[in-house]
Amino acid sequence: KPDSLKVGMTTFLTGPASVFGVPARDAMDILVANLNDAGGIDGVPVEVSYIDEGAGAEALSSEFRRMVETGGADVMFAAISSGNCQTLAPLAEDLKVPNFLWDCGTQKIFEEHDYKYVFRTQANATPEMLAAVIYLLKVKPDFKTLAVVNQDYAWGRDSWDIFSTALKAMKPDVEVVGEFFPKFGAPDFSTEISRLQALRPDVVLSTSWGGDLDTFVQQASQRGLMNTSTFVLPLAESSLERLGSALPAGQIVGARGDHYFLHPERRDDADFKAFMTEYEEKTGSVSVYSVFHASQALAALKAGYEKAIADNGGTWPDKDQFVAAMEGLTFQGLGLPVTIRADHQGIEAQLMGTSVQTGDYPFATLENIMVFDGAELTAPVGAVSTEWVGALDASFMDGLSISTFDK
Amino acid sequence: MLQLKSLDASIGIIPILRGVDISLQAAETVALIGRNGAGKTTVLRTIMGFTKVTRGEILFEGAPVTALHPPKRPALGIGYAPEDRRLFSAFTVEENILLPAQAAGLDKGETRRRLERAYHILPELKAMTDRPGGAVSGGQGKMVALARALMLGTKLIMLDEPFQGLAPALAQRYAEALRTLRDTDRSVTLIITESNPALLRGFADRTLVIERGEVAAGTLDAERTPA
Amino acid sequence: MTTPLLETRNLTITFGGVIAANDVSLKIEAGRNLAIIGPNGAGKTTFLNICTGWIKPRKGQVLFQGEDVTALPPRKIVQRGVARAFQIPQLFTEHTALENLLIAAAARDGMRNPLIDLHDTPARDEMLHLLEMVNCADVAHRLVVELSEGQRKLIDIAVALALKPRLLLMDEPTSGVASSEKDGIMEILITALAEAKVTSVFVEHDMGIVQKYADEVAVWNAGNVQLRGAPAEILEHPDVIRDVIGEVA
Amino acid sequence: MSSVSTAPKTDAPKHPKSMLWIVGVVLLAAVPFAVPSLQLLVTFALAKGLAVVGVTVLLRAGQVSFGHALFFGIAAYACAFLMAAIPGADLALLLLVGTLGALLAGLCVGLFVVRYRGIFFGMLNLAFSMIFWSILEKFYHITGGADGIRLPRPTVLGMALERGPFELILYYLAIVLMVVLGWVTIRWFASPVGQIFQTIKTNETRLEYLGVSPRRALLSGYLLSALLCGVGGVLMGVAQGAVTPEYVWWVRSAEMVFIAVLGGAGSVRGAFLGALIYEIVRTYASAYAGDIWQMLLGAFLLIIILFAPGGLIGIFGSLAGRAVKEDAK
Amino acid sequence: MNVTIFLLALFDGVSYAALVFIVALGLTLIFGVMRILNVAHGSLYAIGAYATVSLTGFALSMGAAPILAFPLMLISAVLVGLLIGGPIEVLLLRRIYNKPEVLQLLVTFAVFMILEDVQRLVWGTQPYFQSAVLQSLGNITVLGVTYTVYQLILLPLVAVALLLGLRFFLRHTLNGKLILATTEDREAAQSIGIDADRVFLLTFIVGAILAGLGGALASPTTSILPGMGADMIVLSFAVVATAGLGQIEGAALTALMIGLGRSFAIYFWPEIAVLVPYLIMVLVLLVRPEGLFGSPAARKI
Ligand SMILES: Nc1ncnc2c1ncn2[C@@H]1O[C@H](COP(=O)(O)OP(=O)(O)OP(=O)(O)O)[C@@H](O)[C@H]1O
Ligand SMILES: Nc1ncnc2c1ncn2[C@@H]1O[C@H](COP(=O)(O)OP(=O)(O)OP(=O)(O)O)[C@@H](O)[C@H]1O
Ligand SMILES: [Mg+2]
Ligand SMILES: [Mg+2]
Repeated sequence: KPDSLKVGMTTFLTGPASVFGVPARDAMDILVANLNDAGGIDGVPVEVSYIDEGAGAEALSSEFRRMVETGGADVMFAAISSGNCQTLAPLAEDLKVPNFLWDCGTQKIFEEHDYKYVFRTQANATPEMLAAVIYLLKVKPDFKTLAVVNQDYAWGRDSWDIFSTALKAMKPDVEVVGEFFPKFGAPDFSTEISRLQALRPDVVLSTSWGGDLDTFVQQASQRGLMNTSTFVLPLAESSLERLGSALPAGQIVGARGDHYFLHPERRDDADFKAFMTEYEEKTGSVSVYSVFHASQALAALKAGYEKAIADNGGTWPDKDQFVAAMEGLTFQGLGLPVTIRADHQGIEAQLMGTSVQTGDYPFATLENIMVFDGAELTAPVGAVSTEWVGALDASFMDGLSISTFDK
Repeated sequence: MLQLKSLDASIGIIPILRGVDISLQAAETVALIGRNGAGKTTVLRTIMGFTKVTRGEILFEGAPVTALHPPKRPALGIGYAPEDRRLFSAFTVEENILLPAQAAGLDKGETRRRLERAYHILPELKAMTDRPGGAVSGGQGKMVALARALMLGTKLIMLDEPFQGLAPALAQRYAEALRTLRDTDRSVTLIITESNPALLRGFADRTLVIERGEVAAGTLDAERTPA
Repeated sequence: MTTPLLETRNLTITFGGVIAANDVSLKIEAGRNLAIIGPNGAGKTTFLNICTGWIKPRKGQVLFQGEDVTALPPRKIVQRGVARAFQIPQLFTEHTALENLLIAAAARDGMRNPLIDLHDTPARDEMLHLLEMVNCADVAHRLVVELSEGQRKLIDIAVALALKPRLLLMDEPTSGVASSEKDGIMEILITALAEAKVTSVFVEHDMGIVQKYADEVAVWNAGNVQLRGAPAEILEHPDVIRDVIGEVA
Repeated sequence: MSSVSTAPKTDAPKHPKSMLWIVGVVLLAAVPFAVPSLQLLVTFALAKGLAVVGVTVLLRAGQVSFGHALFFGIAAYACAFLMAAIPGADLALLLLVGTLGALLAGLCVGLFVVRYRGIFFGMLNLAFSMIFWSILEKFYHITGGADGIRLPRPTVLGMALERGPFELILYYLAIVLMVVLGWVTIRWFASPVGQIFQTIKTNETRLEYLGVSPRRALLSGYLLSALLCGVGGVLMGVAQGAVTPEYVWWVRSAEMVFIAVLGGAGSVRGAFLGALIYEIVRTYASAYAGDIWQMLLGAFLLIIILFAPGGLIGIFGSLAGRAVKEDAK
Repeated sequence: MNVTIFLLALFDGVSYAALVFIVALGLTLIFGVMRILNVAHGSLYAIGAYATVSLTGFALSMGAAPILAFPLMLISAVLVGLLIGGPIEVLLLRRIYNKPEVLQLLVTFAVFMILEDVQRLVWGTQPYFQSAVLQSLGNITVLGVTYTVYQLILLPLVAVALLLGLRFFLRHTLNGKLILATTEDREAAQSIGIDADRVFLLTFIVGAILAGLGGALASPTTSILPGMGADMIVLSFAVVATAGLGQIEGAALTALMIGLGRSFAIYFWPEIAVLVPYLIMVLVLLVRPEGLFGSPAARKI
């Protein structure tokens, strides 16, 4: 039994993505402190040290390596950026260190390669996008035209691929009137917005996040675009607080999973409440999805070790026993329980809602919330998401088990 | 009026001048001669403050100027025509000549007067007042540089090889003009470096010879200037 | 008769109203040193610029050994055997004096082995000798930025010589060179040129030098050749005395 | 540039200073056994170092390229695509193909940019790297967009190796390349061709009047620099096991210039020294100084430039010089 | 191509160009005079924006009228110029004017890196958005498309004003002349009594103020977040190069071409929008190797 369990976590402390990375780190600090106060994992305290993904690929991989080989890290949490996940997953596999893909969305990793040591403790892009499509079709069944404004990088492209494939499959009559991919970190969307005002699509999709999303929504609402089109913003949960009053009612908001500081099925849970208040006191803002993802990684670690210990007749497991225990594991972070599938992909519920300005908060909250069962939205083991999604049809929606809440 | 007291000066880290002692009376004309690389230009640039003085000091009208911020020196009444012309190609010939006066903030009338004086000495320039400073021939460039020096040079005028590259006829005319300038305006002191002393014969009151950064031979009076 | 080494036909160019070359037609025979004199701004440097392709004439041609080189860039003309020393020295200021010459030699001989050291090229001694010729041996290893104007002038000439040209154009070679040395240097220079069978054209303001070293003199005025002939007669010519030399010669 | 004229002289073997360099290389060779945790880091540093030498070459002609990551990236992507096409291709083949790719790109871009100088030269290089960058982003179906594509481990002389031994081989390959290419570059600088190339910095008029085409001269160095960047790119890509558009992003080009100056603008050894120190400072700063590593790095550079404009190599040189003198006594 | 679309693209292009020009202006000035590519310009831009947001936010919380933001923008810009630009020139650049240009470039690059982190330490990583002033000017609807008055009218006006102002300053004022002279030859300028140090300091501060102003004016339209300076700087570099050394008219024309090129691209071929600045640069330099308004520096021989 080691005197501590060392975890290395890569997260964005610098660069645009630090809007996720920094909250996640703050949350992780809180969660780990609480966990250790509660006796850690089977009495073993957890130590987390962080690596800045913003410092560039070389620094990242050499630091990742150093932590594993000489830093004595037992488990790694990496990474936020899909690009970094693709670089680090094989590295972790070679180093034979258990690695949790704790926030990156690309579905390709497990669909293109098999890993022994790599697990994803949350969903991937496929269910995230499917949930958005289905929610849209449910609340706004009869829209005719759609335009997309996504960031010009892998996530923006891939998410659009999945979204559009699914949409064509389930509602072939929709016409895509505009596809815009402004460069990542674009400071201005005026032109796109003028264009959209001229095109007047019923729905505008944007999977952008961070500053890009803020700017886009702000400029769109300033110029009244949101009165004429419904916005579908699968990542807007992370911008709700910053956008304040700029996000008008009636826009569709997603959270890359069932991540929402007023989660209808979780908000009455004591621990959930306690954490939310503690986090808000510490950081001065409400939690966003990356916080949930962090909590899930840690929960997976705890559950995994406990299961492994049980399987191992109560003694501390070695690496391979831990890895074996991870498969099929179910654990619960701040959101609903998550299960690790045979292909190491996490099955995570998806939460979508519609923005509303209630006045209870200085920013938009969600109403007409739907929580989707992740298993139904995730491509089956072995299937390739894009093909699987393309093969769906309108009937797919009917079979789904969806729990709805008006707020 | 100008004194260099046992002056050591270096450019970058390379020492050039060693123990230079020069003292000029008001209104005298001194020729600074010496072979190439002897240090003539460096003496002038040192007086303008463009080299590092490592020892000794410079007195101008009794006041030490060794540490004076270079751009403040011309305002004392020092005009300097560098050897390599250094015209501002973005400006016309006349603008080039006027710039020092404007930088020193002279009033219109005074500026006019001095411009007239310059043209009086260098009539050839009148023909090319509005040509770009970058577009004049080598010799013409020397003239413009000379005129520019005259604008502020009310007390001390330093000319680095002013006749270099001038057709002899012109060169003689300038020697004349300078002489008249000096005779009319008794207050100016002239330092002229020249690798061709013949032109200065009977014009310079004294000749200083520089050898390897040191003032070699003492002063010789005009008559005995080597030809 | 033999084709002249350099011939120009009706060269004409103006700069914004200023006529710098006005229908210049001139033949330069091999083996004779031609001096060009004339008032400032007469167009002497411009003439050299056109002959070496630095600026293209508005009208007229330049023929080198009978070949029309008007349209060629300077390097092509240089490759045909013309070298030039400039009125304002053109040197590699961050290289030493010697390196400047070695590079010239390398350019002349073509640079075969890309891994031998410039300083080990066979031309080294020859170049050191050239530096001595122009009294600059003592600064051979000084960077050119660190040299005085006159020293640069001399090294500029040495670089031109290093090219072993058939025709050497020099723009005021002795201006800025201390008078005590002018003579000596010209002496050595001209004899060296004679030995090497190099024809030279030099712009000069020092009539002493012209008198002594030119086989022929061309007087420039307002962009054209005003007079041409043997030094003796030209330097006596009243116009020349008026425009160029001045009364007390 | 006195360094130019003196550089070759200090290369004379058995010269105490160059002995120090040999010692340095030997120390590097010992790293995998002495401090294994540094091995990968050093591999990266040397890969970058090679690219930095490429930038250094151009600095010698007074030209700064803000886009040399282009060749770095082209080589890396060439390898990645080759591996995709021929699974289990050999490292030697990758090295060859990658370098040729960079060289070819260097020729195409070079022929265009050698007409320009100063900021125009720098920005045009940037432009080309950015154009290539957005091609990588746009054709994400082929290039994987911002996530890039994996570069699976190649075989070495036909042997398929585990990561451990493979990286060891890669490490020593990097050292060999450093020594060989570094030596060649230094010799080239001292050679007539290299010297003529360097005169671009001070006087193209005279160069033209020596009968040499300045553009041709510049191109010669440009090709060399592209080649060096290419080799660096191959090493980096193979060591990383993945290539992303970040390889050609302007920040990386800037980083190369940054390191070149840090090490001592114009010095080949400085490039490698700079790359090593830079990589170490950067990695540890980002590991221990959390989110102010940029500030530290910036401050580091400022101090170097203001107080040791000769760069790290300058400092090293004077230290070594002193050491050598001490030995002499 | 139908006229409405054309006009819309035109409007968008112009309002974008205005901002690009304002930001690039300071850089062009500094480069034109001091021959320094000031990478820190990007940080000054960002800090100008942050400062404006903070000041405005504070003023608003004090119950001030949104319109008050305009003076605050100016104040922030000037503060940036004096408190950051000044020291950079005096403490850093002044020591290295005689060093190779690449060193000067790198010094500003180092400053940029430092300031990037300073921003994050001061303002954190979360994006800010403060558009009260923009909203206070309201919207106008042209051809059925709603624009903000701020972007469609105000920014272009400011840009034109700055262009004319700076032009006049450089061409027709004594300081302008002194600046031009110093630009060409530092020592010669000093030898005729021009205080080159003062000129450079002045220039750098003005340039820094313009950078800050760019940020200030941009702030109501965009999220203020770490790294916003980096993208702007690359774009501005492209403008400077395309314009020709220190040519402010060139910068204006380039900005306009980039703005229009970008908006038309977005309308008709969105995929290449991001490439527009570089394509324009390559094309311009192809026909005019010295940049739009640049002229070859004829060396005297
Ligand atoms: N920038 C410099 N760095 C180092 N040494 C220099 C520098 N400029 C000049 N020198 C040296 O200083 C000495 C004097 O130079 P200076 O220009 O004063 O000579 P000079 O007398 O003017 O010669 P000339 O008649 O050729 O102009 C020369 O030996 C020269 O090599
Ligand atoms: N690039 C140019 N642009 C405009 N005018 C020019 C240019 N070059 C020369 N000129 C003008 O052409 C005329 C001839 O110039 P050039 O340099 O040939 O004279 P020069 O005979 O060499 O005079 P010097 O003896 O003073 O060198 C001069 O009036 C000069 O002002
Ligand atoms: Mg001199
Ligand atoms: Mg001439």
